[in-house]
Amino acid sequence: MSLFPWFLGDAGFTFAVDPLSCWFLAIIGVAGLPALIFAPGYLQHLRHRVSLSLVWVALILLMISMAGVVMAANAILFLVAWEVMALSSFALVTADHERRDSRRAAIIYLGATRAGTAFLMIGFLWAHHLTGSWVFSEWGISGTGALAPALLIFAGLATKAGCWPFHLWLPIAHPAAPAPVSALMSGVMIKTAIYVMIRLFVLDNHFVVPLLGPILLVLGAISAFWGVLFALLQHDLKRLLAYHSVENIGIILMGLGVSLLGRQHHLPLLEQLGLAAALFHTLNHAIFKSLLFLGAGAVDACTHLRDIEKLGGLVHRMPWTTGAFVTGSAAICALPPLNGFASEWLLYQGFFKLAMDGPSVGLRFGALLLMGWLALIGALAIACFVKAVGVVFLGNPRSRRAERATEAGRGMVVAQVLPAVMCIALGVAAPAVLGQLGRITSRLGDPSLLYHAWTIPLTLIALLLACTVGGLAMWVAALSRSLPARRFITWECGFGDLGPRTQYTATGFAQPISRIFGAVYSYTVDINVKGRNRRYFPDKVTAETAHEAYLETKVYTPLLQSIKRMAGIFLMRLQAGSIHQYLIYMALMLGLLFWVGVS
Amino acid sequence: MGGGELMNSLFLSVLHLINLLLLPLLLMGIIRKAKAVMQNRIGAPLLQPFYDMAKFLHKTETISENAGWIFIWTPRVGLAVAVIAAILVPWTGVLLPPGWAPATNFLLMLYLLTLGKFFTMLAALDTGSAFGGLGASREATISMLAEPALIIALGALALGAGSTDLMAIYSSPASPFIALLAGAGMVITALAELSRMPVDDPTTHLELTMVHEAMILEYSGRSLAMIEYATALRTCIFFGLAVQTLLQAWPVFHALPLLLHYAASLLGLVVLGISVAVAEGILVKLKWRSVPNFLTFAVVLSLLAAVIAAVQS
Amino acid sequence: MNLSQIDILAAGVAVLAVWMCGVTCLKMQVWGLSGQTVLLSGICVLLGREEAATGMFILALVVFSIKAVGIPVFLSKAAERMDITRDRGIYNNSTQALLMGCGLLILGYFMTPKVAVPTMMNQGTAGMALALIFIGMLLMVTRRLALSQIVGFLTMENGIFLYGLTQTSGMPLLMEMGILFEALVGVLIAGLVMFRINRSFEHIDVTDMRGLRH
Amino acid sequence: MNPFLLISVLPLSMACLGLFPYTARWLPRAGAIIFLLQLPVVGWVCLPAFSGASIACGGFLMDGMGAAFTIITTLVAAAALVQSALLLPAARLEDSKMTDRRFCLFYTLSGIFILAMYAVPLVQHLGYLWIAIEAATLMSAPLINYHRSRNSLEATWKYLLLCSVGIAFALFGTVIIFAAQYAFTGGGTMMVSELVAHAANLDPRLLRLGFVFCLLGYGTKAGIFPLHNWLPDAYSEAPSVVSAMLSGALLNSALVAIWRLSQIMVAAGQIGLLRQLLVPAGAITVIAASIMLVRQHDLKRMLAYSSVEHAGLLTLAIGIGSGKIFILHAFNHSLVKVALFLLAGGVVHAYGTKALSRLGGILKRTPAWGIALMAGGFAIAGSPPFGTFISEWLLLRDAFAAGEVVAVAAVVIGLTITLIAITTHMGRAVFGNGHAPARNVAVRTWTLTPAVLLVLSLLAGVAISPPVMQVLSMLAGQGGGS
Repeated sequence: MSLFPWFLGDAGFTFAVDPLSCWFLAIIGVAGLPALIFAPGYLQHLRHRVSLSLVWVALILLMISMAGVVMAANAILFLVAWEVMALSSFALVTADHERRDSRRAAIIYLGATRAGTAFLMIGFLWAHHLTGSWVFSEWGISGTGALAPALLIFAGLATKAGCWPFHLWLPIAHPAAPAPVSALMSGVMIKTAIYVMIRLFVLDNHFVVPLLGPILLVLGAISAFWGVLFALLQHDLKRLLAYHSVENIGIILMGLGVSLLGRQHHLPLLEQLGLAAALFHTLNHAIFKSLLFLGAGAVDACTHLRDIEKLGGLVHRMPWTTGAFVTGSAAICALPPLNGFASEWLLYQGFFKLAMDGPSVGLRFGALLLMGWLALIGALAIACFVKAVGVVFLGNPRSRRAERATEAGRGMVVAQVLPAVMCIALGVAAPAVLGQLGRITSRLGDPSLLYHAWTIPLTLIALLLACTVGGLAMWVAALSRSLPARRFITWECGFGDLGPRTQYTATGFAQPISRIFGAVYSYTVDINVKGRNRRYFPDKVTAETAHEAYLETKVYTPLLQSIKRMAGIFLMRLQAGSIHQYLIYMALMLGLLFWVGVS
Repeated sequence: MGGGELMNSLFLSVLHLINLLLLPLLLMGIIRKAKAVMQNRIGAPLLQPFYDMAKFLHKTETISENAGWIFIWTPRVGLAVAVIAAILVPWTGVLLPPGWAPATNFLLMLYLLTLGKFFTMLAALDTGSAFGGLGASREATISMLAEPALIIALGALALGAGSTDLMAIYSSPASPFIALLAGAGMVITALAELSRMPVDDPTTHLELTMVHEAMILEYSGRSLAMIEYATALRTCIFFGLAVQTLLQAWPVFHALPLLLHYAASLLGLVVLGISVAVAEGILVKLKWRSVPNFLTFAVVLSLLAAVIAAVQS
Repeated sequence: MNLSQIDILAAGVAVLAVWMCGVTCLKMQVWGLSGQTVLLSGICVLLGREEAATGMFILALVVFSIKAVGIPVFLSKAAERMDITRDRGIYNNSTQALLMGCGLLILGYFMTPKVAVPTMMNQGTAGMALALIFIGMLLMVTRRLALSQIVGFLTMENGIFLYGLTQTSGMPLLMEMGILFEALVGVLIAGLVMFRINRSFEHIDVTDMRGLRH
Repeated sequence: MNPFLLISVLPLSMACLGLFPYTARWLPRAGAIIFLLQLPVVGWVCLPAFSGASIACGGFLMDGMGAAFTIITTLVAAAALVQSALLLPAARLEDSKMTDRRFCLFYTLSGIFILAMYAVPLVQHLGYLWIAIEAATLMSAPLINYHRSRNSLEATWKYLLLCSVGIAFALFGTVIIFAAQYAFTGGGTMMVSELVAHAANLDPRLLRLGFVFCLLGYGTKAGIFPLHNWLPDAYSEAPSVVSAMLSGALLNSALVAIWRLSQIMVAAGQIGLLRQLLVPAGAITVIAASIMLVRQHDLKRMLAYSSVEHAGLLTLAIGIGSGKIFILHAFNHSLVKVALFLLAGGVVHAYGTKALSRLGGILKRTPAWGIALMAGGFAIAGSPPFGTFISEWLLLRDAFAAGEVVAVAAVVIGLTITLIAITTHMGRAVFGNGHAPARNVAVRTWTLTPAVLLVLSLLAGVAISPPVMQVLSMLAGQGGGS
């Protein structure tokens, strides 16, 4: 489909819509709708600092450009949409530009996304050089020549997707944006990179690069672990969620890696399983991540707090938000019968099949190992979300603002309930979703393979669960008619009533796990006790935890600093203001040109 | 379906019902008794758990003023999950009709049980008591360490069977090495998952290292009954899986006729229960900080199993 | 015979330029410049007589009047008005500059085959012209005062003029005029700017004009 | 009828008006109107070139290249003079020493300046080409010195001296090229077309030598690294309208001269040397400029360095011999850069400072400027959907196709650094919660012209289509080669 054939010099303003594009368009719609419903209510509490018209324009532009990205048929149009997407999201991150840290976040975001675009540009130019075409569908590059452009393009996409080690911008930029925007960015925008990966590397043979499968698998595994590990350390709810995006991107990449390995070793089932897992998880993550971000936004809007250490007890004050958030958490922790489980189960199956049919011992063992790895990640995610839900919504409020919170407006509630329902529905109706996925994976081979691979009767289990819980509930109701339960204080060991301070803090909750993995980020806890006779009757005991993200502190920051310093020196030396110096440059240049031109 | 098979399946389902209703609490009783014997006590009667249940059900329930819906619904979800898992998982070697095989997928089962755990942890945080947080935090840590080992072990077993359905796994013979290694790993993880010695002491209460008991500290009455029963079921499931796995190492195990097979499984369960009790009698509880090292054993064992499986398949 | 005369005159120009590298007195520099130009117009005349081209004589006249009289007078007047007499170079050592000048002269001499036009009768002047250009650069680089930089610039132009004169079969007269006119205007504007600089900086020492950097 | 005379009527009339001080009160408006009238005139004169005709008379040739750059120059001049009708009178109120004479002299000089820049792309005669550029240099020097502050004096001196030296080299080069045609009888010619015609029997050694010197000279004028040093000083100290004209028109003129010479080189089969010199020069200029953009403290200096970068891009375009992209990118760059300089003029006037550290909160205080500045920043850094993106992209494509992979990589890196740097600096000025402007002006009105230019560049980005590309290649094709 070609709208204006005269656009963009030689590439044409052409769209190509196939099942894959439709899938991602659906994702955009499914995750975008709640965000748009949520936005009006949410933006009200920002209206003093943010120009709403600007936000709306940028928001709509973001949606349109994302649709453009997944529909673009050629590289140039794709790049245009890609850049418009980046710029509009940049505008949204800077929306609250009077706050210093959101300015900083915006700049970091811009730098990262632009660096990614640079990789893409070179990669696309290279591909065009090799194939002589801008149209994706006409690209067919294989052999050793394909490696360099493929890796360049992959680097660019990985930067946008927030895959380790290019993920640094993500946990900084996403929280800085208004909540609905964070939902869109985390839920959908980073997925556009996944879309291109699938389009170029997985679905059709545009790039045949054997090395890419293992790379995706390894980077995915690292990202998933890294993301959840750092999420566990966060106190800012939105930041925590952003780190979980890194985790889930990792999971999706693992799926793609499995698919590529399947192709490399001619295992059609594996190929389809991996791709299906990746696509399904992409959709799921889009839903529950936007749900969770909206929940965080609702909490932020109703309490003006984002530090979870100050929250608590919202279950009584914001029941709907709590319910939706718990559902989302259960989904992101891959608990049956929700959608997260369905997609992760597919991935598990993929690993298992790889372990069974893998050609080499190393691969088989690696696959088994990855099963354990995924389990570890899942368990960490559970720990993290138990912490988040427990500290934010349960227990006693830890600050007056949290005490005074009230449920969010109707629109915001609806916007949260909607995806929550979808989380359940997609889990229960997983076979139907697979049916849709079959239309995409059928390009890799017989789709019936995929349907047969889905064995577990998740619907049945869900029903059983519902019935059993219902039955128990009725039984308990019957019992409590004879002797009703009584309400009394939480047991406080007889030391007078419990204040909010007696509860576990988020830091305290995460401490054991953080200590176990302390080596990854040099986790330290220093406790100091003040007061005379400190041994027995201390006046004050304080414990502070600290951690250091080596990637930032040891790699990126020094790099950027040195670049800036070198640039400064370069400028000062060269542009020192002395006209004689400039004349000497001219003379030197004369000599150089003379040498090149005459000799 | 012929008459013989009908009888057979009828018999099986009755058997299964008995398993569900009697065995769990009985096993708890056996363990307690054995432990008491180890400590030179007479100990409570074997059926004490049943009496406890009855007692809990007739007591008024006290719910913290601070508790929300999560606290109230957790016991029901936890019990429901445990019951469903107990029905599906072949922890006594009694297999459901083959049509049910896909439902016994071990990933499904484990994550289903995790759902119960997830709610238990939330409920522990719901009341705002210090113990709840402590217990939940440690529970999260332990399961973070235990689950990978469990899944790798089961995966290694499943590799032999070529399917991730527990029924398929336990109805087909496995190589003894894998079975032994995986089984040993599963025993350790079971101890951790069920928070028994040496990871946690299920009998203590006001001691600041407890895990499971700390989480359910606020429960009483029928809720406590449900939780206790769910715990008993989970104990049976995990021990049962471990026993089944270990028995895989015994070549004739699959050849045995049904009743003997069943009897052997029960015997194994009881033996494991008693040996756990013995262990709890003679072992001291580990320092909290050295729990990870203990669970590393499980991981290593299951990794060895995985290596062998990867080489053999 | 003329050829040798032209070569001699050209060499004289170059030598004058080298000498200018060494002197620090502004007046001397300025008159050295006009001396160069006189010799150049001499070359003009010789060429004109040889080719019997009236254009050459006109050119010689114009060059003489503008570059040998007009500009030097203007510059020396300017120097008087700003009462500056000498420009001690950047290194405060004129002999170094002198030696460099000699070096450049030799360089130009050796570069002759690279720049000379094979068909022309007097090849040597090409090298001299190149040397003049180099020396002009040298003057601008080694001098402190704006005024002596103008002198250096004009030396460069003399070099170009010499090359055009001897290596081409007669540039279009109109163009030559245009170039001369440009030089004149340029010098005038530069002079004006120089006066302004002198007014607001109280000096025309360009080494102290380093306010704009980075 | 000589096209040059036709288009020089109105500028000349403005220059003459400028000679009479008592016109000071209405001259700004008159100048604006004159150049708005100039637009249709130029359009009419250049029309034939678009249909493939090229009018030659009296040493002037209105060919495609000439027409394109005449139009660009006119656009730039019109925008600059319209804005100066707002800026200069406002600025004059602040400056007590500004006499009517000086004020009107601005218009005389800029009239002649623009004339000279008209001449550059139209003259055929290399000598007159040189004279035109030198004239432009000399006329712009007093314009840079408009404010007569110490800094502007210093900038003027550096500009005057460095550019004159450079230009002198260019003259030398021109003479050498003239001398290079001793071989064929009938005396020498300086007409580009004739030189191209019998380029075969030019002495290659002398031609290469001449081109080297011309490149040095005109490169200095264009601001190729490391000959750019005068450029930031001049651009930042000149009044913004003059900076706009320098960056939008004069820079192009120097590059057009290089383009003309490159045509001779191509015809003489020296394309190897051309590549060997221009491509590295362009790439190095781009990357050096981007590095220098990392640390900036002054709004206008930043824009100046970005001009250096674009000079590098244009040099690259000439180096790979793609005339249409040269025209296209020159057009886009001129539009956006002029818009930015004019905006900067308003900002500097209103906030009373150029220092990025002291600017801030522009978006909050004066939203129109804030948005326009940000948009311009993205445009100049080559983000879609602005025209610069398309032209840079096509440039990169052709360079890659020409096998200049290293250069392409360097340029992409340079562009990346540039975008990040420019946006960061712009962000410092635009975002945040700064102080209110020192003088309040009619922001909307002052934003009008830049906004129009930005919209134009946006359209230029959208409108690039095969027909347009054909027109462009025809324009370039008449310029010879490509």
